[in-house]
Amino acid sequence: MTDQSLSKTPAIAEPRSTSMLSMLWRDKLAFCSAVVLLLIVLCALLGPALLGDLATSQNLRGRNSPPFDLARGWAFFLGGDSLGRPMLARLIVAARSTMMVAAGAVVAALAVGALLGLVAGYMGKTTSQVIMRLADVIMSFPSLLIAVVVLYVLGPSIPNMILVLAITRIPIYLRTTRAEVLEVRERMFVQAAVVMGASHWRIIARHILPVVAPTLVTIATLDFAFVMLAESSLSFLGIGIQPPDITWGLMVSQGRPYLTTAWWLALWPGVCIVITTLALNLLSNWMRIALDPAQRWRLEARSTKDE
Amino acid sequence: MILKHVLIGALLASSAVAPAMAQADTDITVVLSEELDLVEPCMATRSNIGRVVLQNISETLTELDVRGDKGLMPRLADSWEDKGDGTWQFKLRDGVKFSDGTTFDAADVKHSFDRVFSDQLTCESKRYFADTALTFTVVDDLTVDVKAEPAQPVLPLLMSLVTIVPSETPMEFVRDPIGTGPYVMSEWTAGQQIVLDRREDYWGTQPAVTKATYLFRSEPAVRAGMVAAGEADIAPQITAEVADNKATDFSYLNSETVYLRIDSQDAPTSDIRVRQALNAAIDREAFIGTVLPEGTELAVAMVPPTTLGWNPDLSPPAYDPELAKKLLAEAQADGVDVSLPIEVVARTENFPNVTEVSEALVQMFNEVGFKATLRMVEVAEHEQYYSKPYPESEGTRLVLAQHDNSRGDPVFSMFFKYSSQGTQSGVNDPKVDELIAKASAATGDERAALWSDVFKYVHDDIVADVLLFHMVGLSRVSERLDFTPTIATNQQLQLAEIGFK
Amino acid sequence: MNNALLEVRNLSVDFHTARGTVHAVKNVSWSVNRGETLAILGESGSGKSVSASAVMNILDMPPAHIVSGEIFYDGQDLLKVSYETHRALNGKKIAMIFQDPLSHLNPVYTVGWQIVEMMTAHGRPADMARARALELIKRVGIPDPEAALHKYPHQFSGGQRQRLMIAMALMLKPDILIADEPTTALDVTIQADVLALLKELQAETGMGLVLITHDLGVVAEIADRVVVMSKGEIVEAGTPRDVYHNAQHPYTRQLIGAAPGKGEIKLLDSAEPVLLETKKLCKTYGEFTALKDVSLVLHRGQCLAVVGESGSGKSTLARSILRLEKADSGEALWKGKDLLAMNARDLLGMRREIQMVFQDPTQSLNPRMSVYQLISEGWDIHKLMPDKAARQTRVAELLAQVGLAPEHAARYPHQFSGGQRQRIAIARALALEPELIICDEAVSALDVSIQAQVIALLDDLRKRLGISFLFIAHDLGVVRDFADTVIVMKAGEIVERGPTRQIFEAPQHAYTQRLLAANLDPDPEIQAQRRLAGATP
Amino acid sequence: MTKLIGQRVIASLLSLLGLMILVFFLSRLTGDPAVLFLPIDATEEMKSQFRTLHGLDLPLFEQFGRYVWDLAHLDFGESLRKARPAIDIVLEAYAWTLPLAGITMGLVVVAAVILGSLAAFNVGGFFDRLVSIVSLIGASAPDFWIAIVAIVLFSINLGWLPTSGVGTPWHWILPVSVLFIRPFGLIVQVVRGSMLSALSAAYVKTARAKGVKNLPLIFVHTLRNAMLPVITVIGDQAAALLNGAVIVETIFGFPGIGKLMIDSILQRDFNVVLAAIMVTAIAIFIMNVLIDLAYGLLDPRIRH
Repeated sequence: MTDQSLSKTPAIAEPRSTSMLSMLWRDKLAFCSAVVLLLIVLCALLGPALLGDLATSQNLRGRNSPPFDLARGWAFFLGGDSLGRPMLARLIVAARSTMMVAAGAVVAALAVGALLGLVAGYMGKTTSQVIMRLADVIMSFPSLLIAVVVLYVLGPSIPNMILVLAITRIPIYLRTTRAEVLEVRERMFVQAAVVMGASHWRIIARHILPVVAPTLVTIATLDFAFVMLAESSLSFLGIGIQPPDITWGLMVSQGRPYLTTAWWLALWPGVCIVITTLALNLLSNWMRIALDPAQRWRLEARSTKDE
Repeated sequence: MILKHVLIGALLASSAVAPAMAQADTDITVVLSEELDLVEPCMATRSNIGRVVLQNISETLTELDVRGDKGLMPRLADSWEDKGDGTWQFKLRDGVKFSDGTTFDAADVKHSFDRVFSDQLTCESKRYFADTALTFTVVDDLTVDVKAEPAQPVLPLLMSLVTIVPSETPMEFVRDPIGTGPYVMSEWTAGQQIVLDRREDYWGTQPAVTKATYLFRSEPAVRAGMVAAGEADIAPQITAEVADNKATDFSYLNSETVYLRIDSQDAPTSDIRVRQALNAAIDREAFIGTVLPEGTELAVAMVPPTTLGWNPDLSPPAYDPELAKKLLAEAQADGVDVSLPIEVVARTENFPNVTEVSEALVQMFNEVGFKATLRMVEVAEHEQYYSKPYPESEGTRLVLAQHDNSRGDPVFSMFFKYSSQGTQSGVNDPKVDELIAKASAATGDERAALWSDVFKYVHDDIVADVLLFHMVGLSRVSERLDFTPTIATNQQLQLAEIGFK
Repeated sequence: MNNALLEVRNLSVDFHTARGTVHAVKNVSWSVNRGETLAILGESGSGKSVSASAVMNILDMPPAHIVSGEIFYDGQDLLKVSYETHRALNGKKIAMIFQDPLSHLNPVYTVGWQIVEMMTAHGRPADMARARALELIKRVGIPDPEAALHKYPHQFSGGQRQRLMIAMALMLKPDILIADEPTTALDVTIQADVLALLKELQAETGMGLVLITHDLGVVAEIADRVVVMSKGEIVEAGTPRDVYHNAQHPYTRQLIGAAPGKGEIKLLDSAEPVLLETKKLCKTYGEFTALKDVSLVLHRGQCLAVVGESGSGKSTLARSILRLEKADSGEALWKGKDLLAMNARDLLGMRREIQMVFQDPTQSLNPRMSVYQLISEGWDIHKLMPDKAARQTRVAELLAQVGLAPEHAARYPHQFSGGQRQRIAIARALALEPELIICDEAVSALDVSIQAQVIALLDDLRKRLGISFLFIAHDLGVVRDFADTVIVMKAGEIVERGPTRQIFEAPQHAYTQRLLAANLDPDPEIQAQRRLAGATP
Repeated sequence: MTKLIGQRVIASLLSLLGLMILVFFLSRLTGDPAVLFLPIDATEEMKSQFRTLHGLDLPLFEQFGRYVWDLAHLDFGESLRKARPAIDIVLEAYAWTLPLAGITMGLVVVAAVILGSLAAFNVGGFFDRLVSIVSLIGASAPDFWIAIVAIVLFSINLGWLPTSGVGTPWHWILPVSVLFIRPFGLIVQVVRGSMLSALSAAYVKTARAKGVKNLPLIFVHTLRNAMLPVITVIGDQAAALLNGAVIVETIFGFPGIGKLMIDSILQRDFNVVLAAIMVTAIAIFIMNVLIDLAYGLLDPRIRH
């Protein structure tokens, strides 16, 4: 069936001038996702500085004001919360901590997990076994207990919450990385590098990591949502982020008593989480293709019907 | 998913399977907020155990009428008298049988107290006799002398806190409580339910409820919903947000008092003007009907108004931010560093909307110029800040706490909260110590007057703390029941008081 | 032509890809009759399988799209019948077998289940199917048919799997069998057996056989008629003999010309000093002996070929020399120094002097590196040529040397064809100016015409740069054209060694003789003579 | 195979030991159970009596030594709060969690496999997109939010289902449905991806050439091959459920291990926490072995 590979590209391919940006533009869904995420990042960067005061200005007698009413100004377009603070402003301000917690936990878990996974996959059996047993221990260690230990010993703060969530997510990256490394290190091009005399470090950094990275990035984007939800659950159980810190997860959890009377308190932050997750997923699908030279042509091509 | 739910729902509806439980008309179901760890009579002062055990399974010698003005009433004791020299004699009710068939007598009383003081098990009620040594003398089967050292003027009242168990009860926590009460526990499935059945050989009037099933759900919306859906009849402790039905939802003062404990040993709160400023900074009225339910009362004392010696002349500090700012400025002028940080420490899940209350308090403090921050902690950590020894801090911490005294006498509160030796006290004032000691030892009207003085002194003269609210409890009661929850519902839930319409 | 059993008429199929439309086949017509064997010959990308896939309705649509044409079987146009009608014909009237039986057999079901399913899927009772399956498994020569029914595909050898595929295809006694490269992945001796089996079965059942192949030898051996395809079109048609000797189309002529094993045999010049010498290399994997006392000598400028069938240990030999595997015992002397015991510094030096070209360039080139990065990586590793401009110049030179253009440096491997990729791999090997290049089946994945070009390139490098080669291959034709000394391996042992001419013209060992006999000659007449010669003894 | 399982048992015992040590000491960092068991105005004497009774006044290493000694006799100690053997409490909770996790995972697997396979077969089509979007949104909505909304909607407003509890089969519908959402969202994606690549495998072509019908083609020929990566994810998700569905159990008053775990952690009931974690770890280990067996069952290449 050697000649079935008709999708094999002709030798003369179009020059690689297409920039990432225009590739992004070709995939409309991914483009929208990128815009949404950019907006969220902007909110996270600028929100607290611009709207910090507005988001904390309470009005006990004007609490739970319903959404879609512009009488009290744009900030109340999505309604007011249980202390009369504008939901919209709070959502924008909360973007920072939410992103810090989620990104911090994911990046920390990714870095530690990938590093340990690379070592476990590349090194000998003993090292690998020790690391894998460690991962087992972490995996069976309930995150609730980690949360309580960290929060009791170190106090409830955003960095500590990042620590808690990062610890619980490490095994995912560790196991994935190890499994991939075990497979990739047997690939021909790694052996070709060995034959050329490449050092271990070079093989890991130049040959194995780039192949493993897309998988890790994909997991990380999915994990982003998981971490946001986990943080929310911990808040629900009373061992998560606590006011005056504010995250979307905490807002959902705080809106819980008002589900029947003031649905918007829990809905909007929930919608924010869902939108972020969707955007990240779509973008990561795009990124997997865009970062892979063998697949990039799908985005460089004129037609986008197969997006 | 939605589609799936609808399909299942439609299926259910069409096959007309109503999930309502089959039960007799006089059986009721109570849904509590947390599961019982134990059903041990000597732990009945813990409120969730008390709601099941107290006066339903196990009874006490005396009983306090916290609603009305009947004061202390006989229960298993017919009468009592002060024999002087710290000794009280109790005459016991005749013809009372435990649910295992044995007869109630003085030896049971003695054994019940032995259990409380035993070092083999850790009974809660022991704390009420902290510095009092009790000696029990069985005079005859139905008479017992109790000698307290030092003399304990409220000993008959304390008797309302200790449940009586048969003398065969072992010196360990039991799982099958035997009592003299109108009900007997017939089933306890851990994690699911506890069932009480009415006894036919109860000494008193037969109650209307024949069987009570207790369920446990931590989510207030679920508890309220269960009553609405007919799955339960009584749901104590629901929140204002879910209490949306005037016909079934009752609110009542629940004997809990919310306050901010000030540590007067710390700067800047060692200065009385700073403490006054804290009080003046709070718009207490704004909380009521918003984050706290309608009916919440402003507190002027650590105990609810039904308590002996409660001082009606005291009035809550007015909301006056200007005054607060002025007081702060004066203090600053005298060299008090009012810019020191103030951390408000509050406990998650302490009471409904505790987070909102705390956030609002901090905001109010900051509006008059304090440098306040909020720290929400879970129960174990809160305890560290609440009880002595207090951890060091830069500036000071204000601990938001809720105190419950439904016992009718301030003695259960004042020492702990205001004496220099009190475990949760932020006060170190010899005069307070002296006033409390005097009041604790006094009896009758003198006792009431002395307690009034203590209340006035700590509230007006030294401004010991920031008293906030007497809290309101909300319970949902099915319309088929003739039952009105009251202040007593917080500690117990006497099935005998429940009737049917 | 009207009474042909199966007839494809003016078939055109397009593939719609994101890069635009590819005309996979254009106006293709062929037919096959009962008892006849039609070969469709073509290289990769020629579209030789497309029409067969269209017959079976197993083209992926999209991206494929049938533009025009008709496929007549039994009076009906298969392109117009309903899906269900077509499905009912598949397997029952027209069956198909494929190149790689391991991946074409479902790995998680027993062979028996899969063979029986051929009948149950068409509504036959299971017990009848089982009896027929047993009969056929026996017929195709699988030992212990009863046990074979309960085994899984991976428990058979490659040749046995193809026999099982054939048994499966014949379950319902189809009128036509389409065989798509049925012997390509098999060793030569097994290839011969399978082709013989197909012929026998055809004689028994009288079915029409459509054989798709890239191998002129296979055509010469089995076909009654042949159509040659190039770039989606039929460029030549006729009997194998006509086509071989009187090719009209330039493409056909080029294809025939490129067939290996026709050039002049080289002579050994052993005056040069010894570069590499192995002494009694041994390697076992558990029970399996991969290498047993392998000793060889390679002189500077020499090309030493190691031939053998799969599992003979020839790749393990290369990997052991390069320390990709750890040999159990023995020595490998590189310029007199045992490279199996080298320290890290010497090893790094050795890694510069010996380079390797792997079988499959798709896998041996990191897909995430550009050609420039791939070629210059060796310089990074060995800290050579720090000057960036010099590097760019050198990369351009190397690309030119292997027949690519300098602007290719910025591209990625997937943008090249298989032959081009292997050139990149060779350029990468050359970048470090090695003294020895080990080629592990370096040309076996390539089409014949490209194979010829690559061999020519290697030969040129050897002449110009004096590079030595350790050339591992299973294709005797290529070895004959390129090597000057040959080692024949079987089951981890060297069974015969000697100059190329001696091995090819006067093989001593029976195994070598068998190998040579099984090797199909592209010339139908020679092949016919051999067949006769083979049939007599 | 037995040798392999033996190795796994030893490795798991090591992990279990590490886990026990870690949990034992870390949990004791989180404060004094005495202050939580006793009321706030309990005297210091009562607190120290409580500690003495439960051996909490001993040096930490002696406590650990005693614990290990008891454990060697299969005694997991007593619950500090419930005055019962910790292991009894944990096993009782497990009796609820196991069926909950089992039923949920069973439904998830069946639904995800069917819908994911059909989506893969219909790749790019309307059904495919619908499945993707719905699963993604379902998987990223906070579960306590869904749980409470479901109770309000189906039990209180519509009155179709009981709000909570465990009495009848009807009681299980809501908790199972809420628990269903997230693993379903994840697994359906994995099934789809795995089926996509399996459907392009060569043996599918063979099956089509044999004239196999579409349904057996998808569910007999392809699915079994596509299940291998799916099984791994199923294992991870099942492990998460075995750890207890804390939120769902809390809201629905379901007496499972998750609720027990959070309660005992918050109340510092150390022995119950330890017993719960170890029993969970053992359950997860058993499940992993089962998953390995499932691999072998699905794929003969692993078996041989």
